[in-house]
Amino acid sequence: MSWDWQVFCQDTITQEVGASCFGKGGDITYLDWMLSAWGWTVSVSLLSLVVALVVGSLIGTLRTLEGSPWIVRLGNAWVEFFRNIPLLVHIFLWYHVIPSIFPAMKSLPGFVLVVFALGFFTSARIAEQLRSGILALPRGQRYAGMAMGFTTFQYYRYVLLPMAFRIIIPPLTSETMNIFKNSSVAFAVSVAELTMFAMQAQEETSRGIEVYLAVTGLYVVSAFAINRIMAFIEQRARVPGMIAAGGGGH
Amino acid sequence: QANDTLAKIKSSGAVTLGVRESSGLGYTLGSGKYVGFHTEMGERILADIQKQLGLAKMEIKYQPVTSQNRIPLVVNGTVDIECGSTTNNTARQKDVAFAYTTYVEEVRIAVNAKSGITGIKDLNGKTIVTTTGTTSVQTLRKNKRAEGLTFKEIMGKDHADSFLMLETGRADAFIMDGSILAANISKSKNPQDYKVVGEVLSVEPIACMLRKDDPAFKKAVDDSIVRQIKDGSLAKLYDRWFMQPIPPNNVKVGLPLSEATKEAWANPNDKPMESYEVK
Amino acid sequence: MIELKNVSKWYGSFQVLSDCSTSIKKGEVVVVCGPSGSGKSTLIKTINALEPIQKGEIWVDGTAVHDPKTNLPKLRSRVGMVFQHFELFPHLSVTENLTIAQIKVLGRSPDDAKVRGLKMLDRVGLMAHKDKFPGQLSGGQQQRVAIARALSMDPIVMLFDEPTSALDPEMVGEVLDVMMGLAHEGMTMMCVTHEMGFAKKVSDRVIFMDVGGKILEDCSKDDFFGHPEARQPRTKDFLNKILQH
Amino acid sequence: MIELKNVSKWYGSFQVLSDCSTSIKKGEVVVVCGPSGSGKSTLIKTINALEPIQKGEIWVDGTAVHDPKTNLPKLRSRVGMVFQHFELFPHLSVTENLTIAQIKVLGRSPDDAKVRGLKMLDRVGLMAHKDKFPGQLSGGQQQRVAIARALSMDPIVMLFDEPTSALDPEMVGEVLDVMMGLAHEGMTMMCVTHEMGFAKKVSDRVIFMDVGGKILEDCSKDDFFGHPEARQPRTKDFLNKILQH
Amino acid sequence: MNLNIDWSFFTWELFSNFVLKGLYFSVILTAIATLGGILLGTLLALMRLSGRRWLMAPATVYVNGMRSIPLVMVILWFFLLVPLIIGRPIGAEISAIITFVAFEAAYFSEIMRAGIQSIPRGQVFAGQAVGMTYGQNMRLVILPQAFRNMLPVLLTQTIILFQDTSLVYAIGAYDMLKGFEIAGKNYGRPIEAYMAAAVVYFVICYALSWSVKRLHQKIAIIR
Ligand SMILES: Nc1ncnc2c1ncn2[C@@H]1O[C@H](COP(=O)(O)OP(=O)(O)OP(=O)(O)O)[C@@H](O)[C@H]1O
Ligand SMILES: Nc1ncnc2c1ncn2[C@@H]1O[C@H](COP(=O)(O)OP(=O)(O)OP(=O)(O)O)[C@@H](O)[C@H]1O
Ligand SMILES: [Mg+2]
Ligand SMILES: [Mg+2]
Repeated sequence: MSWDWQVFCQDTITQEVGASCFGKGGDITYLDWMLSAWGWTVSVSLLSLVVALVVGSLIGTLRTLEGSPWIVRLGNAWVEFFRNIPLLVHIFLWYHVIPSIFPAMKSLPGFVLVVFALGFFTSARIAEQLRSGILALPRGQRYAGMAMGFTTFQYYRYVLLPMAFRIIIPPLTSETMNIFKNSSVAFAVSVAELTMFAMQAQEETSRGIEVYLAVTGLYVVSAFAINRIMAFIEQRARVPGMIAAGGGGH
Repeated sequence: QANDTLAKIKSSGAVTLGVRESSGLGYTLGSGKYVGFHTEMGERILADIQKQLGLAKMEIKYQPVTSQNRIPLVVNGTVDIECGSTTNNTARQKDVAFAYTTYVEEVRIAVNAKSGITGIKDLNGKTIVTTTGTTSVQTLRKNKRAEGLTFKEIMGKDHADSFLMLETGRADAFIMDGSILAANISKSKNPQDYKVVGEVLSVEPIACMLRKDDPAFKKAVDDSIVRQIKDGSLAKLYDRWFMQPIPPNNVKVGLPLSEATKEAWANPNDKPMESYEVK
Repeated sequence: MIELKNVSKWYGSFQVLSDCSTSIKKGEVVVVCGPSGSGKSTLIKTINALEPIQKGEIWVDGTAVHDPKTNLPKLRSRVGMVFQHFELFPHLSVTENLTIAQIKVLGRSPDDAKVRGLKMLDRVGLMAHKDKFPGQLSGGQQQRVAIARALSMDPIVMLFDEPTSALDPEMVGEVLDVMMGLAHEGMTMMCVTHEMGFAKKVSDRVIFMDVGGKILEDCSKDDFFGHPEARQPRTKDFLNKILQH
Repeated sequence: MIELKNVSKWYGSFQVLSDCSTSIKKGEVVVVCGPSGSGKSTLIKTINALEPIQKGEIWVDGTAVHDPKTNLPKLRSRVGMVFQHFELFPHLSVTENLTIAQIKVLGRSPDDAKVRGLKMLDRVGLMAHKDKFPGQLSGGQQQRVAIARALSMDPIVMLFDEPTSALDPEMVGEVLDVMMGLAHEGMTMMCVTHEMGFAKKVSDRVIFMDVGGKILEDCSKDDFFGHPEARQPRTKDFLNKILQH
Repeated sequence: MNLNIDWSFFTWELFSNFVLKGLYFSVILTAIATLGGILLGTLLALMRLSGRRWLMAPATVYVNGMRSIPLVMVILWFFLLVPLIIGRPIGAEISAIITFVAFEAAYFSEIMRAGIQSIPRGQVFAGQAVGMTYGQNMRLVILPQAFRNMLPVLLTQTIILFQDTSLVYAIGAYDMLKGFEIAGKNYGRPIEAYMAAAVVYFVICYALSWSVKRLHQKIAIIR
């Protein structure tokens, strides 16, 4: 097969290669389109990440509360529900099934829906990680916080969570990278992100290899950027005098 | 020579047929059974080739393909001949060859019967669904520009998904190949609720796809197609898959043979989509 | 100051504390010793309700600890506690370790908290290390910071749970010195330890616990060390073992 | 039996051992002590090459440990080692702990290995626990199993790295008793410990190390404890601290 | 509610025609990719922990590279490019198996690396001190413990893997989800098909995690 990188300069309607690879006056080229698709991918991923972090932290924390078995059970149910059903199936149920039961959901744009679905799906995994992070801390830390007179909220806020988050930064990094990759399911609810672009553009231009190569490249760039950001955070959050977190041993 | 499919079939006694798992022209019944108008036509082409090669036994391997992988699969030799629902266009002709056109697809509009929409001009301000990874999106875009319409465009993951959006009222119209619209409507819970309306938005020749630069194989395939047209067996096949009840549900698709397809059969050719005019 | 009445506690069906009663007056120093697993840590943790009890009553300075309606965070803020493994907050600097609870729990202003915290840090002789993190200190230094942290809350009583047993032998002295200073100043203290030297020098009373969570001995230091003939056989056996080498 | 000649070791630019020399004869018992971080553990680990050295020579029973061509697994199988934290294999039963190295390293038959292993287990008085897992034993019992594990390899010398410092005070005695028995039978032993009672009773020589990995003292037990005036000021200071309480 | 769910189409015959084959493939793929991934991943983890640059560098590049690319792209690229390189087509199933093992190895390697690092250094010394070679020490002492400790995380990864088998659609192979999807499409009952898929997935994954939890309780190291 021969290469034809000119495809990205083609106009999306006339299929003609223009003088510039960026369209003018309302016309768009495949390059324009791909960049905007990348923008959607990044938006979906980052917003889902926010949802996942907020919900995941909450659920993960609730699951470690002592003396509240019902809250713990609720948290477990959340994790099992979102962990054991594939993301694509979740999206489908939320997009097609739930709205026919609650018609109000129908007006929800696909974008919002996928942000929540992907966010909740990932929150189950983050909750699991945070829980093990908290449980990895010596029991004495919890006691120490209580003994200082902190309320439950306070000792989580000031004592347990700061260390637990530091401990789980490595798996959290993998999860943030995963969110970028998983964001491709957004095409199933009509968000014009990279995977949809790839499927559509390769069909229209018949230059599948070039299109997929470019899209793969953008995914790798995004995941790698997230990886570097997390490495930076890990660096900044490092506590002086501690060997890399998690090495506790006994 | 590397590109001698006939020799390859003769020496290996096997051939790989690319088929679709769920489209208007070919689908699966599960457990490795593939059926449909184009699938069965492909089998007949291969039977003719077996006769031509004088093989006592020839095994047909079925390889399900998707719109993403069908071209690379043909190019890299995994699939010898693909008879699914692939549009013959100039861009693709750079990579692969096409047999004579055996079906001409018309892109049309399906709507809810009670919606009152009768054509493309009624779509102004409405929400329209098409399927990701199909050329209908392009058609839609062209029409949008030509007629100065504004409408909201959403895309289904696959045809069933798109149709579901029409069914659940998320979209007002589903723009897609006529055969797919007909198949989906016929399978739906209340087929009378939907209808295909308005003008033909574009026409696309659908043909079996072969490796490039293999004239002997292409000739064998084309010859078989011409034979099937001439002796009327292709028309009978069409009737069987579009006008009679078909598995798995035993309902009729009910899509009569179009003028465009009749014309293609009358003058067998492998012209790409670009040389067709929307009438 | 502290009053335990028939305290019992179970983990499931396993009894860790059996009917423990004792009472500690203001200014008294009490040492708790006994074999591993005898419930010493559990006993001391029940006093600020880090471990709930199932039976009995515990009173600290007139507050009913066993009462579910008691405001536990408030009670705990008045009881200082020092753990075997120090349990400083590793992500906070020494100064932050000393001030955070004063600010968030007692509601002191950051400046007041800092003044008070650094005064206590100075008392344990670690002023030079105020900006370090716990991981950068030796065990003995960490334990002294932990004591300063507890003191900066102005506790009415201090609880120690084997404060020297995780330390290098050379550093044990540093911490014991600080504790002796506290005792001489009249702080009410309850201390789980096997440092018999410390017990002999500064304690007023010794409590000996045996497996099953029973208090076997509860007598003055002089009786405990001076009259072995009056002790239970189990106590004598234990003392022999730990004083032998 | 063991010969160290001008051994030096660095972690990056940080020197942990400076020019250490000593020699241990067959049947001798040598105690190593000194402040934390002075390189005691490192020194003892260089003897069976668990820590490589950058300068100097180490000879064990005629084998050049520092030589890159030496078959280290073979050498190590002849040197028994007991760690502070026992380091039994937690996923294996006591019997398996005792036999696995005999089978896999020495190539003994499982039956022979078991006979030998159980004999050693009996020697440390734990026959009743042969089918338990390490996690089901107390610290003192675990350490005795660790000693039995080392002994079952028929070592020519035993190395101990603070074998009692992770133990409950009550259990220290059990382990020291086993070690004394070994010493009296004439086993060559090198032992990092702060148990001065043990040193006084059974050691032949005492080595004192100071921070920076220097050997400050290397003299007979009688000189070390009996003639404080002849000792370095640092040594006196250290002894004062750890004997005080 | 305009859903009017209709389960009548969902017969055993349909299930065995469409779903069983996909389920079979999903299970086989998951099993092989888990076993192969753990083996290869352990090897990669050992390379990364070896302390030798020439072993660490390639392993690190491999692991990070694989983890940056979406799995579906890896599947597609492997399937499309390998025939061009070796000059002969490979089947979608074989291709999927090789790709999954290669891809999952990157993830399993990170898990095993964490597991190995969580073993106290003293255990490594203890193994060496009784004269074990590097290989014996790993095989008899370190890896058995690392594996036991990491069992719950390995399980989570296996569940993800089981769900990810649906990505083989990209190369025309056929897993359980695809089976439900096609059945739903060809019978015009996508909603019912997806709901059934959700239930079946949940039951399988939940049963898996439950049984591994039991197993973990059984073989967990007593501490
Ligand atoms: N959370 C728990 N669940 C069940 N049993 C427990 C729990 N915590 C402690 N125990 C048991 O309660 C008993 C008393 O424990 P405690 O820690 O109070 O003993 P201790 O006297 O402080 O011993 P040590 O000297 O080892 O610190 C022990 O047998 C212990 O195994
Ligand atoms: N892997 C390492 N990298 C860098 N420095 C190290 C490493 N291991 C040990 N050290 C340093 O080498 C010095 C000597 O350590 P070593 O463990 O031998 O001391 P020690 O005398 O046994 O102390 P302790 O009584 O605390 O066991 C210490 O300052 C320690 O911080
Ligand atoms: Mg205790
Ligand atoms: Mg040491």
